[in-house]
Amino acid sequence: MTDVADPIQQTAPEAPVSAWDRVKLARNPKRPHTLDYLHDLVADFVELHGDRTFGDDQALIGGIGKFDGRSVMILGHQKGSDTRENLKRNFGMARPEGYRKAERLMRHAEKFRMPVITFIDTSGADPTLGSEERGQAIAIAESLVTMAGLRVPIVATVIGEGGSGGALAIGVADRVLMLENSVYSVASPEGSASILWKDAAKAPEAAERMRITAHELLEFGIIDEVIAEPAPAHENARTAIRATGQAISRHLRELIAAFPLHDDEALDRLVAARYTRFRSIGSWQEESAG
Amino acid sequence: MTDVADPIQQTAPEAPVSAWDRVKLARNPKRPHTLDYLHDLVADFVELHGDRTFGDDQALIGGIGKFDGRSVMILGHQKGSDTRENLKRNFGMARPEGYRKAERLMRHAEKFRMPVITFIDTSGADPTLGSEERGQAIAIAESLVTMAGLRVPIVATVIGEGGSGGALAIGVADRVLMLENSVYSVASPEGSASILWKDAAKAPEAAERMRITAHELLEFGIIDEVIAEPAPAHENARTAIRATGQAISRHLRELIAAFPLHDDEALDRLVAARYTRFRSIGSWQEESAG
Amino acid sequence: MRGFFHRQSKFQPVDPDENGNDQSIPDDLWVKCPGCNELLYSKELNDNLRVCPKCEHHFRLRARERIAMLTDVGSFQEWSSRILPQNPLGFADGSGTYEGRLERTQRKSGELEAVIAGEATVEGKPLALVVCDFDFLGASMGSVFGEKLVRATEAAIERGIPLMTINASGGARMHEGLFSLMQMAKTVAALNRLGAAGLPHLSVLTDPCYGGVTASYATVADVVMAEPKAMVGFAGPRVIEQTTKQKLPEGFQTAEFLLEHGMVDLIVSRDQLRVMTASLLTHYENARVVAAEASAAVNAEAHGEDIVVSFHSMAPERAPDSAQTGEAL
Amino acid sequence: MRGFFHRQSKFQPVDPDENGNDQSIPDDLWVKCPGCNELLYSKELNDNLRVCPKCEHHFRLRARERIAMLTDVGSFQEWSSRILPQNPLGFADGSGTYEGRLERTQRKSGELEAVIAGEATVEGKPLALVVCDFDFLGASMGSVFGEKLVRATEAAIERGIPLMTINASGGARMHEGLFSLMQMAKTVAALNRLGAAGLPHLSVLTDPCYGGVTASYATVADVVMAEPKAMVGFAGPRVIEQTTKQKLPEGFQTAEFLLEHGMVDLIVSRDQLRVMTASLLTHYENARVVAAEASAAVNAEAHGEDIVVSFHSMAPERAPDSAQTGEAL
Ligand SMILES: [Zn+2]
Ligand SMILES: [Zn+2]
Repeated sequence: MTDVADPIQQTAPEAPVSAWDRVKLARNPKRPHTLDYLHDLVADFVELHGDRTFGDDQALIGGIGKFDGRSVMILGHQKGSDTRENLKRNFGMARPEGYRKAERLMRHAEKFRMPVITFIDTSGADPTLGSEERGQAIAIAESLVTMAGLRVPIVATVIGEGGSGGALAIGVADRVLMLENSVYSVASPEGSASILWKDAAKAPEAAERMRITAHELLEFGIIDEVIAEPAPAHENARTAIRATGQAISRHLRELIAAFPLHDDEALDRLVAARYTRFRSIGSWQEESAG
Repeated sequence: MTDVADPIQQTAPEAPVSAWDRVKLARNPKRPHTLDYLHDLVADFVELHGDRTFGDDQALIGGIGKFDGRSVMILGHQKGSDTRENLKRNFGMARPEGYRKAERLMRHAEKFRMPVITFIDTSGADPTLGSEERGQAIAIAESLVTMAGLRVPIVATVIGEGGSGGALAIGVADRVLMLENSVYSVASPEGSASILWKDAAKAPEAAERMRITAHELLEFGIIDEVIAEPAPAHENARTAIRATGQAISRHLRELIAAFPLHDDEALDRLVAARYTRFRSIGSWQEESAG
Repeated sequence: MRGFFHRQSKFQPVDPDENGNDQSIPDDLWVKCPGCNELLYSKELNDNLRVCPKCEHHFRLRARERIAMLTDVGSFQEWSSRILPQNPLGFADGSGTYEGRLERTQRKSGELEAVIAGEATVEGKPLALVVCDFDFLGASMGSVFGEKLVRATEAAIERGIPLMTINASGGARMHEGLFSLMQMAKTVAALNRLGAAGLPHLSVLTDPCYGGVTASYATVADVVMAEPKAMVGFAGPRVIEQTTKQKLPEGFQTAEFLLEHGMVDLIVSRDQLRVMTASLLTHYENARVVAAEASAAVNAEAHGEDIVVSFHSMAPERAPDSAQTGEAL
Repeated sequence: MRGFFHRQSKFQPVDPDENGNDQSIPDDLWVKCPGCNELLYSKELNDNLRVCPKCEHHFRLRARERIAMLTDVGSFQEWSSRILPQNPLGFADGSGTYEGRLERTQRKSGELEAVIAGEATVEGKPLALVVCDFDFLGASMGSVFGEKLVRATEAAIERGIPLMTINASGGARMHEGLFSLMQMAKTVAALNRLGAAGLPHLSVLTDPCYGGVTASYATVADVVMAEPKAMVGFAGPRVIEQTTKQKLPEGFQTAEFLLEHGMVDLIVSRDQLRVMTASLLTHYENARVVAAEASAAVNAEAHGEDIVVSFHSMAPERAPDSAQTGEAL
């Protein structure tokens, strides 16, 4: 989909790192989270709250800020780095209110022709009675609908855990990037292991078999770039954040050059290109009609 | 705004009827309500439920049906005719869920180029803790926003009580009609009396002074037509409903002739005409700049 | 309404050559109803669209059974039947390779994948149809599922016909990893295009419907219907109970629960689906076709002729609620 | 942040000629704070933007006080000041005619109507501004209110500048009957046009804000801010208690309650409003102007030059929440 020849992607860890190691790194509570990226990469951030129908979800935050000289809409799951903060942030597991806020802010971005930048960092959407009552499935689905048709460029980056529909809900982007020690999976390794191996303890094996690491997903063409972590991000946050900022900036500039924000016809092409991007993901064989 | 020379509007009651009499007629529990109009005027009605975020409000119903040979979206407050039904219908006082459903269905109508017909029959929006928590004000405001910009023709009819913002929330129409014994007011006569006279018992006087009857509002140019009730609608429902159907049909046909549903440019003009209609409502004096 | 389909064969015969087996249920068995524990004679059950005559429990159906019940006899033309799954991850688990699993499932279910797509008519009205088969790996959504749905959507756009999806799913096709998750975005994006073309998507949620299907195309349809008592949600009850240690209320995640919480448009019992579908299709066709024609006609009318309006029904003076079609429950 | 406005006069002097009185509060009085019951010296209170230094209670402000606090000195140009109310219903109640009531209110308040509209700059950025004056019949929304707001909106569109509304209201102007109600539709319709022109509407909800204002333009703004502890709702607490016999919870309908329920974007204390407004205006201007320019620049860049990205802040390694502007409460 995009140029994958950038040398940054060739960076491989010196010692072999297992998929399960990546999972542990992705979940390290000291790993930088969305607010850390905002702090280092974004100026004049104004957080905007609420879904206008029920609540304000602190597990999925959003607002307007200046990134690389441009005012953009930024959205991201927010995990805590300690228990107290994790309770406030619901461990980064967003509720329907969070996805509805995201959708509202994406429409806001579209109205004012602001690009959208998202940071994916969740083990999955909140699985509780309350979230089910208030339409967790529909909230995620509507966010997908909105992103699929949004007439501004979107760049998504998986910075830690990208888990299930709760991650994809802010991941239908023109470019999808992953940090080297992030993972992106259809279900958590534990969940996959209990479904497929009937044993949650097989999570390390599931992590390996499910192909959830950045380099594997790049090979599949599902993501567009791997952002190297010369040291794991929780050991050198500044470097990881800076590299992430550089990568997002590069992709955003490419997108804006190809699809200028003032050009309605170009924005039609942008949405069509995003369609083609996701339309083409899948793996099947086709028998010629007998 | 529209031709008001139709003879139907000249019909005056034989004996003078006070504004308070009208209020009592408008509130008569045996007066036909939205479902009665649907039953007589609409074929193949499919009720559509829910706001997709919280609940389904049975005080404001909606769905698709065939009216005068055309598939349209119909919305209306629904009062009960007895206590049991009124409890189910919350006495026709819609909650935020009701207004959000209305908004959802109006967007549905716009998507499929179906005209919208609304029946107004509420003493006002539900004034409870729950409705405030879930954003009653915003739900009403968003419905107004949607109606003001909706790219299909809208005909609204006040069939009983039109009370406050809860009524207007489905009343931002290209044509606003009123039955002769309906009322439309900024606050209930009792509410107005307690605010202005500090005495709810002055409701009859308030009803008179507030100019809430159909003929008065027609004179002000706020509504477009008065539908005669030779007998009060609760005494001869069939006649009232039929006359209402005829009036809605006439206005809808005029609107569709002037703003064909397949013609995007005409629909721009429709929205502009609706803007002009409401833009022009008001009463003020203007001093020339000294 | 019972016996609505008697004028067509109970179940439209499945071509036994295509998948190697006949899926119809033998008529001479006894079945215990999970709703009321009564023993039902399967002929009686089959004649009643596999709805329990005692308690109205809707038994699960195979995809081809649903197609037979819904569509006009002989009208169904299958699409994309030769798109076959493969193993992009090279996946294997305790029970062997994904390929092995697929082969066993294909043999057992008689289907090649978890959705059947095609074109049919309902009461003479054409539509594209995508139906989930829960017996195929829990109708999990993988690459083939997504591709068949997207192709059906694109074909619907090309032909200018509506799309109906009849959904049941346990969630994502885990064996295909992130390819599976991405089908959520892919299907929703295709359906955006259907909407832009002014064509409706009608969705029917049937028991059970969870995970990625519920959190993507199936719940953002123009009209979302559900079968009575169908279990529908994002996370399954077991996951929720394990995660939250919360006791879930009676009726949680049933279709009725969803209706009450504003998440579906209406509940349609199996014997009403055909007539409801036809009614909705007529309305959208009406809005599409009649609008333009009517505009022209009205133009003429507005310059002279009297307007004669006739309404369909003047019968009872007052309407009881229950007379309103679609006033579910 | 305290003393932020010291470089301008505490309150921008109101032209005493226009309405016949000077609205500034004398400096040598003692005022009891409704928040903490402390006696405050009014000079101290005025110096602190009329926010209690003890408990941060935000005292209500007159419209021109707000304009003075928010806008650059001398930048405010009033619009539509000669649109005057009249009595379309010929209304009179126990206390006499509406005209009489208006005249008394005008004399007492020093204003001709309940909103002041105009144009100003905030930190050099131009905007249209409409501010409610609660001392004028509870800033009830009548014909003049609606007309002035709509004209300000239309002027904003014409000039290509954003609109800010600072809202407080008891609800509809009852004396104008349905003319009053219709201002809800009228204002919202005008603001749709502002949005279509790509211009933002920023709304500030201040104490108290109820009824038609809350249920129309004020809550559907692009950004909805609220002052701390401002009471905001549709129906007033007294009406709700009378209707439902329900005891209302602590903090019901406060700005903080609204934030928690997802109804406002952020709570902004009075001393932060100016800087927050400037920040938001900069972002929208940026998006509007820079987007087009940047596209051109980037086009050049994309064909050759290295990309040098510099980010504003590399200071502390990890960000505490509280450092995020707008992370209210
Ligand atoms: Zn049974
Ligand atoms: Zn105080």
